[in-house]
Amino acid sequence: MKSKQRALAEGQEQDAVILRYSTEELEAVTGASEAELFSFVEYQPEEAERVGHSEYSYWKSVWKSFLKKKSAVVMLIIFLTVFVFSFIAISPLCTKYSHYSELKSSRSNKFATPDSEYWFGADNIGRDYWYQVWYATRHSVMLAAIVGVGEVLVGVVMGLLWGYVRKLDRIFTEIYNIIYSVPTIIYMTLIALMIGKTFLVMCVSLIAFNWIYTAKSIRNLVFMYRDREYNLASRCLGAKLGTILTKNILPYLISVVILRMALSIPQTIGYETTLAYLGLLDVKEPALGLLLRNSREHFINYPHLLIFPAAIVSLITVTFYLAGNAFSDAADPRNHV
Amino acid sequence: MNKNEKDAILSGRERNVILSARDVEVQFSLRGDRLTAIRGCSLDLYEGETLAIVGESGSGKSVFTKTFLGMLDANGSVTGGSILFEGEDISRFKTEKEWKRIRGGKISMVMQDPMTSLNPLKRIGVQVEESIRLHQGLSGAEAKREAIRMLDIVGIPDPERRYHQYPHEFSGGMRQRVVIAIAVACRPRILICDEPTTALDVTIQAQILDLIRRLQEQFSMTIIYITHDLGVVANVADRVAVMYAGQIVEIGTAEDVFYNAWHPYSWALLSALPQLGIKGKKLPTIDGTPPNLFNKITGDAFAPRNRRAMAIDFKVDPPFFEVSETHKAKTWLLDPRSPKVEQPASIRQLSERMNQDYGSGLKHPHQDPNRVPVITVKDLQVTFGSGRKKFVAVDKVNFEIYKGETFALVGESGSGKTTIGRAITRINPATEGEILFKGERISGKISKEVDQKVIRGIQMIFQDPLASLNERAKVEYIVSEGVRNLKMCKNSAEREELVQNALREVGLLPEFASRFPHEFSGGQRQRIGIARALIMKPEFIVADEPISALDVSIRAQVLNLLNELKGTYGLTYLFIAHDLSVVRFISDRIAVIYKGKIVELAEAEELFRHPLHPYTRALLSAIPNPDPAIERSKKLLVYDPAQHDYSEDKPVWTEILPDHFVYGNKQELNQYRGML
Amino acid sequence: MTPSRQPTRQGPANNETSMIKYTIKRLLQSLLTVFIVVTIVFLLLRLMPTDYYFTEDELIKLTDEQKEDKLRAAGLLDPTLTQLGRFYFNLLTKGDLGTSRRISNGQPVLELIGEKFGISMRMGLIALGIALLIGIPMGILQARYKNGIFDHFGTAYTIFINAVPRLVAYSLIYMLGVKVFKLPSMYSVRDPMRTSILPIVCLAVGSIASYALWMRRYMVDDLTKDYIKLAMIKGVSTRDIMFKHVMRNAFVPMAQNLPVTFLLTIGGSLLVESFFAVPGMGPLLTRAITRYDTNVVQALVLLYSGLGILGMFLGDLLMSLFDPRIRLAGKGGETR
Amino acid sequence: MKKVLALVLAAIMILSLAACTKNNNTPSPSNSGTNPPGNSSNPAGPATPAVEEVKDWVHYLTQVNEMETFNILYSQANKELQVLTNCIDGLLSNDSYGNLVPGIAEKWESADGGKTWTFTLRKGVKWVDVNGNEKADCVAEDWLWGLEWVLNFHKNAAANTSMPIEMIAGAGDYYNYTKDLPEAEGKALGIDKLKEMVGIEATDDYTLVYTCVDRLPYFPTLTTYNCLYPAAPALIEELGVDGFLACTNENMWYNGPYVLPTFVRENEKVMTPNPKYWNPDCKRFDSVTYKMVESGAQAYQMYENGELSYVELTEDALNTIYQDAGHMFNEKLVEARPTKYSYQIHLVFNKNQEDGETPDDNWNKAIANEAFRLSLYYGLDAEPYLARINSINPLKCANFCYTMSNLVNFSNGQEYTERVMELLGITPSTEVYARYDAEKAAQYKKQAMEELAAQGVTFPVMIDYYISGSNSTALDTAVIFGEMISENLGDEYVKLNTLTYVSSLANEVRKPRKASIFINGWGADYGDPQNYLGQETYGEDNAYYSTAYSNANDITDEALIAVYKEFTKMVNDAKNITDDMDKRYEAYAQAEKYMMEHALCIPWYVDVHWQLTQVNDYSKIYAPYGIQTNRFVNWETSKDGYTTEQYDAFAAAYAAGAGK
Repeated sequence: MKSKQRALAEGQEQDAVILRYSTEELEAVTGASEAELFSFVEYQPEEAERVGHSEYSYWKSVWKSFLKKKSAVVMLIIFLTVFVFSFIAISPLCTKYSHYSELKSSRSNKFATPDSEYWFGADNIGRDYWYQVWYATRHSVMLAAIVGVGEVLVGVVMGLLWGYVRKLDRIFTEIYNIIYSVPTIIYMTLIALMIGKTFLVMCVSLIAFNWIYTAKSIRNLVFMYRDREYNLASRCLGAKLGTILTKNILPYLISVVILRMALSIPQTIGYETTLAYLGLLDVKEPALGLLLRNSREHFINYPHLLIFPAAIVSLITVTFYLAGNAFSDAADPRNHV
Repeated sequence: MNKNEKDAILSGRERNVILSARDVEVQFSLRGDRLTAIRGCSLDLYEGETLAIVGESGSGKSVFTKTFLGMLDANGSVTGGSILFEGEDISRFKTEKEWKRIRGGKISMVMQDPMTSLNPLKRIGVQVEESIRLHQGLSGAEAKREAIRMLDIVGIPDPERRYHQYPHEFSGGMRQRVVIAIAVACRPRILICDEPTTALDVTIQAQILDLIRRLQEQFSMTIIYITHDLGVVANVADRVAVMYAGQIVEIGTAEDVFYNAWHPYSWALLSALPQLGIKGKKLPTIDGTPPNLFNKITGDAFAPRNRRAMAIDFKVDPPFFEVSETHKAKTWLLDPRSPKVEQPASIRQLSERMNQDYGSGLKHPHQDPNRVPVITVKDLQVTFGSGRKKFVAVDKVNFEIYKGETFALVGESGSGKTTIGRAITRINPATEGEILFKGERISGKISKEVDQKVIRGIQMIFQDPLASLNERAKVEYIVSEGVRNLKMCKNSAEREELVQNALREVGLLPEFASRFPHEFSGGQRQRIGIARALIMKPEFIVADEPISALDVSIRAQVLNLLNELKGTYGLTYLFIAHDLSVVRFISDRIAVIYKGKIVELAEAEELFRHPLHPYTRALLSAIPNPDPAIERSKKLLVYDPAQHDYSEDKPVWTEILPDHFVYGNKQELNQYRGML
Repeated sequence: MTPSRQPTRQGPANNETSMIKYTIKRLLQSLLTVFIVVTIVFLLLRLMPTDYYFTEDELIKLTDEQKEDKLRAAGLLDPTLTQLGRFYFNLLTKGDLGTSRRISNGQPVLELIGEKFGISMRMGLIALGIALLIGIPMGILQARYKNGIFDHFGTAYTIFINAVPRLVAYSLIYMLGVKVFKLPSMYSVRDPMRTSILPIVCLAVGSIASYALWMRRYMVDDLTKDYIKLAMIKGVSTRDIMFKHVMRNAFVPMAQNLPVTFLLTIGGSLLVESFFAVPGMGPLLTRAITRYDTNVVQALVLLYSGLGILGMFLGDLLMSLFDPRIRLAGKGGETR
Repeated sequence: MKKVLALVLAAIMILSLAACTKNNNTPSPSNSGTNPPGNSSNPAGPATPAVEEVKDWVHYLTQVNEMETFNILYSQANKELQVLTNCIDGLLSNDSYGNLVPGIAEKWESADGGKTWTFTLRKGVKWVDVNGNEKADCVAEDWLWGLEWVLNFHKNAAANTSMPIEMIAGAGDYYNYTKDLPEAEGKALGIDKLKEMVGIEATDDYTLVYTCVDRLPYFPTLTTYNCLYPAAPALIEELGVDGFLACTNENMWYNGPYVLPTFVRENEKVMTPNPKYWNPDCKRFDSVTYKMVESGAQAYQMYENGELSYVELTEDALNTIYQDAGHMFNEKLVEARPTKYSYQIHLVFNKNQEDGETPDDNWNKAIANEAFRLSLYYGLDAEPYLARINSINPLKCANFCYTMSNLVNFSNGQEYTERVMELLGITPSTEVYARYDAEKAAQYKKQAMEELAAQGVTFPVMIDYYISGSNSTALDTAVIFGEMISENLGDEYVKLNTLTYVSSLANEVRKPRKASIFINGWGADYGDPQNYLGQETYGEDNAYYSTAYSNANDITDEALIAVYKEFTKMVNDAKNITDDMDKRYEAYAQAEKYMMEHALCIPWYVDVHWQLTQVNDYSKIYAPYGIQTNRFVNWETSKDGYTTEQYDAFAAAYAAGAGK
């Protein structure tokens, strides 16, 4: 109809374009007779009400808007590929070893550069580096994931309380100051000395010293949402604190929570490397941090020992960070159309 | 320009077009989808006139004018049409250099929110001076002098001192004056005012409107005034353009549009005004919501909501039909082939209907000997913070609300009206005094039992339909929340039924229960909010500005609903508002509150007829009327709290007539008595 | 850096005295926090077995009785609270934080820190300067040409630096610097210029990224504000808007974090200083902990938390200078 | 403000960059010496063509080896002593073969077969301050002040009292006496009480007499150890007791070959010759610089750039150079002399489980079984392990004795450990690892498995082995070690379980008895096998290894106790032979043989590493005991660095000179 309109828009006058349609034209366009066209239609108020609705599901929309961001999808695919591949790479498909303990040193192969047998070369005592790197990848990603999830869980619960219960503000602020103003390394060292440094202890202590940052950002958000009218409404309707926190506030924090997760994985792997450097890491099984630390002894002469784990670490952290960021954007309903 | 010249222009004898937009189409791309915000808009702007563009939110009125300044957001662009200004098609402008020739010096703009439109880190004077330097070529002391003069012109007292202050040291109204000073200091030919008073209190709004009118004369500007408020339109406009769904649907002089509108949408808008309603009767409403502009629209965009739509309205976009030389409307109703229709009665009678008395047939609650108070507020005081930061929001307030009445509390923002409402619903604790609900104390520490009683008995409706619903919960949950919290039903089936009934009650489809709030229009959301309160079967509802955030067309729905429910369930309302004109339509008694104190309380008509307190009178004088004739001749009263001298003669809360209370000292009371 | 902290926005207040009162209150609160932090670390250290007091060698050679004698002589067998009391008593009356035992035997801790902090601070400040000089303009340019090629490169850089563990980044810099640019890998007091290059580069890469990131973010935020629109409507050129409006406004939240960053340069960087053998403060803390040099640990914690909290305070103060809306207290303008 | 400051800083930075490019051309200090060639005078060295000697030596240490104290009487650690030995001289020193040579004492003798020892001091020895200004004469009483400091509980916070207490008459009493004094009084003590109670006497300024608890033929060797070093009373006076304990390079006094004017913690220290040194004729460097590097890799990097005078090669550097015949350093790979430490696998006889409390019965039963121990003793082919230490000549690192080599010789010139190996029937070889005997091992393994199974021991027996968490080299070695055990003895039998500790082996592992084995080295403090075997005896408090490592005193197995008792008896018998040194040593050798045959401990390796160096190691002092190693005197150096060939020649010449 538009082109038609344009074509007819010749008798221009001021203020508005005044068009004239002849009956023939109208009938041609609409396929209805003049009488039909110019008769009143029964008014349907329900139809009016219905206008503009669509089927909406929160998570579907999250996915939809996430999938729209092609680069983020690519990042997620890379991340997942790397993670899944860390399982495949140490499966019989790619390697002859079935367990880490089967890796054997070999004096003739030490510092071997990558070749068809040793895809990532061999380390300083001649062990296959491919297997080690992928094994470590899996290990580190799991650690990071556990810490990330744990940190976010604790952080969210505490953050909600911190933000909503005014009496607790002082205490939490003090805790924040205590954790924030003393380098985490002190705590980590003390814990390693006094308790140990098993995988479990690592997870728990990393969570113990990082949740506060999540909690802090959650708290700031809760401050934003706390006095929104819908919370007042819930209070008028007799909602308990727990209900308000879980039903009214928590759902709004999803995107922030995801963002924290996205940040915490690179952060955890970063911590891992620092802890390995300080000797605060369990050495039973290789972690990426451990490989990176070990490679520091040799990387000047044998760069492949640094490059492979570094590349994979970077790949994981960067892709997860980007994908996480995009997902966090997508989780924000303001970005749903 | 004097009145004669203006009339000359309006009558079309000397039409000097300053800006001419033709078929402007604006599209935005949003995450891959294209939204057509302006669908072929044409407009001629005459030199020296004030054109008001009126429309609901989303109608594209702001976007349209932004194209004149090249100020569209980055994802939007003019995709069709032309805008001729001073011989150039400015819609073709690409570079900043080109736009710089236009912006400020030729066309300038005043934005809606004065709180955010000034740079918080720069001194007021410097920000004004920036315009002066750029467009008047002045510098140094001269520029400063001019800036101070501009501040003076826009009515900022003590401009020399104010020059050095920062925006946060100014009130909203003062900031808007500064913004206007900045815009006007550019000496533009055209000044676009984009809802410049929406965020301001009524009394301030009236002053700003006055100011703009004065400046227009002083600096010979042409003004485009964007607003959704027909009262404001009536006040300022020479000509009015009504926009709907990205199109202008009717354009004409103010008189044309107000007294002789022809587009069904214009009719709907006007007749839905509470000011034009008859107390105790339903307001005509517009159902539904504006169309989704992401979709392709065939025919008249208003057709689905139009009670007099013809088949052709759904099929072919109507052209403009000329009603008179100055008046055009875009509706098939004007086509000679269409059946003859008359304008609705309310439109025809607009001029007669305005400002009539609501008559004597109304009930006078004070004459009812059996009235029982539902809520009694005694010496209520609410303070926030403590010590140095202490702030008294409500200061020794007394009133009673009787069963079955609608009690209105009117005041400007920050007056404490909302706080009173929240004190009654126990959101804000009362610092002193007490509140009784059916004779039982509900303020301070109360037993769990009483608490439950309060939750069931007193419910609240909130101002902002966006903020008052939890967007991450389904309607079902939102509506049933109170039922869940108080475990008022045995199983989920029962609950579901309650929810569906409540939805039906407020005129929503039961199937909406499974949807999320953001799928609904403002009016629908507000109705969800009402359903949520209603499901508790309350006796008393605090309605905190339930319609002030809604578009005109939707207000009527909500007001009708509230009135209807009151009849059905014998509800009692505390209706909090800042707008006296709405209140007059809905309420039985009105209390006027100023800075935490109730200054006057009376039956609605009594208050309108005999306003005593100077603040009430100022407030009444500032109400915008959707009638150009009245608006143009009205006289504004300004309230200055300094006029009271309470140093010796202490004020008291006095019942000056039966059920007419006023706050004043002896001398004032005597004076008031004289006025009766 | 974590610019998420918001200063408390105060309503208008009365006069100069309340300003002073408020400042004192803030300072007292800060002191309390420092006190809590130091006390907690003090108590944590006391939780460790006392045998950590001895070197490996001593543990072999000393009899249990001898060990006990020595612990008693060092006051470590006293009740923890007595020890704590003594610590604060000495600190408050004599400014004495004790002597080091394992880092530098018998040397007063303050002297030990005194000889080290200068170098960390010098290096940190140079790196900070560079980071500001590069990071801020980078952020500005990114914001100015948002979504341009430079912006994409800048964002890629910031993401890489933020996501990749520092150890990896430093190793790569080390490798490049030593192998390709033939730079010395070890800091030397005799040739501080050349030998500082690599550590300073390492220190700066991270801060450049975060300054660029935050500057860009704040500016992009500010660019959507109404007052920028008003300035555009006024006809102010984009350049002027950038420089006269956005940049300054965006700089305010950055300024808040400067004092902390500035002060904490004293702390040095653990990894960088270890890598390049910079004789600074960075590795001191972990070394002191692992050697159970309690006095050194306590002093360092006192220093770090004190500086951190002082920095936050100064940050708020600085911000209140930049931003007229924020007053620590007092001098509020009239609001109506 | 900040902006301005930042600008200034940036300007400085740019200037500094500019300056750097200029600096580039000036040679680094370590290479700048211009020494006239041909004044080499080392008797051991072959006739070499004119070489340019190093005038400014640049040494390196890793950062963890930073000095914690400058007080030589307090210091217990090599990291300090290797520096301080250049600053302060004791009575005696060593030559490059490890023989005692005069230091400040010109001569020393015992009239009564080793109970009292008289040292005659040289005249004209001066204490100087850091600038080389003369402060005082160094006289016999200074040794009394030194010993007083060591023995005084309130002055000396260190643990080096044990040897003086064991050996010097009255020393223990004096220690206990001071301990009972109030602190202030103890600190105020002079040497009067010491003279009265302890067997030390300065008969005149230059004669010093020690009285030992018993006849101790090896007593003079103890004087090279820092617990018998002098202290200048005037300095103690000047600094006060606390100040002296915490003395620094700046306020301490020197009487050794160098003074240490520059000290930057964890970065570098520079020593310059002491102008008032009593032996101005000894060859010293114009300066000695210690650089505190982050890692071996960094040290190699620095050697490559000419910033160091020698470097011990890390495995990757060695590998690179060795594999590449054209490498610039290929011909300069030289093997260092073995370090003085003898490393053993110490078996833990009373071990706890990982909680550090519950006894680990499985392990304790297994290790108490002699067949089990012997299967480990014979069954481990250490070659792969040794290759971790020396990848080119692994078997050079083989160690078959508990005592270190070159500690003492029989009068016929036979080296003590050679005699032990003779007794054990081991002939070191460069082809195979001499102790490995697969057949014997298999036999013992079978026996052990049968016997232990009967006792309810479950297999595989886990060997909990702890390494430092921050040490990646140790981790790799542990991996090899584990593979080696698995290959040699079979996974079904024993298995290595590698664990880590954070900072303190003693606190985290040894005290809670969490480890099954320790691999540890021991260097002698004085020249007698007692210093080794005495550490392993049963039921004696000062036997460090039995008390602190193997927990032998808590053994419950009767058979094993009997073995230990027999061994202890043999050692004590040997200890009591003081008149005939050959007999004494033979008795020790027999005890050591007994120890090996019952596998109470498994000798493991000695450290022979590869290096690039500008010094002839064979010209350095060799100190089997005491602190004289790493004294920078009389070093033969070459600026170009020595080649493999040259070093072979040095080694040959040294061997020829031995026993002379």
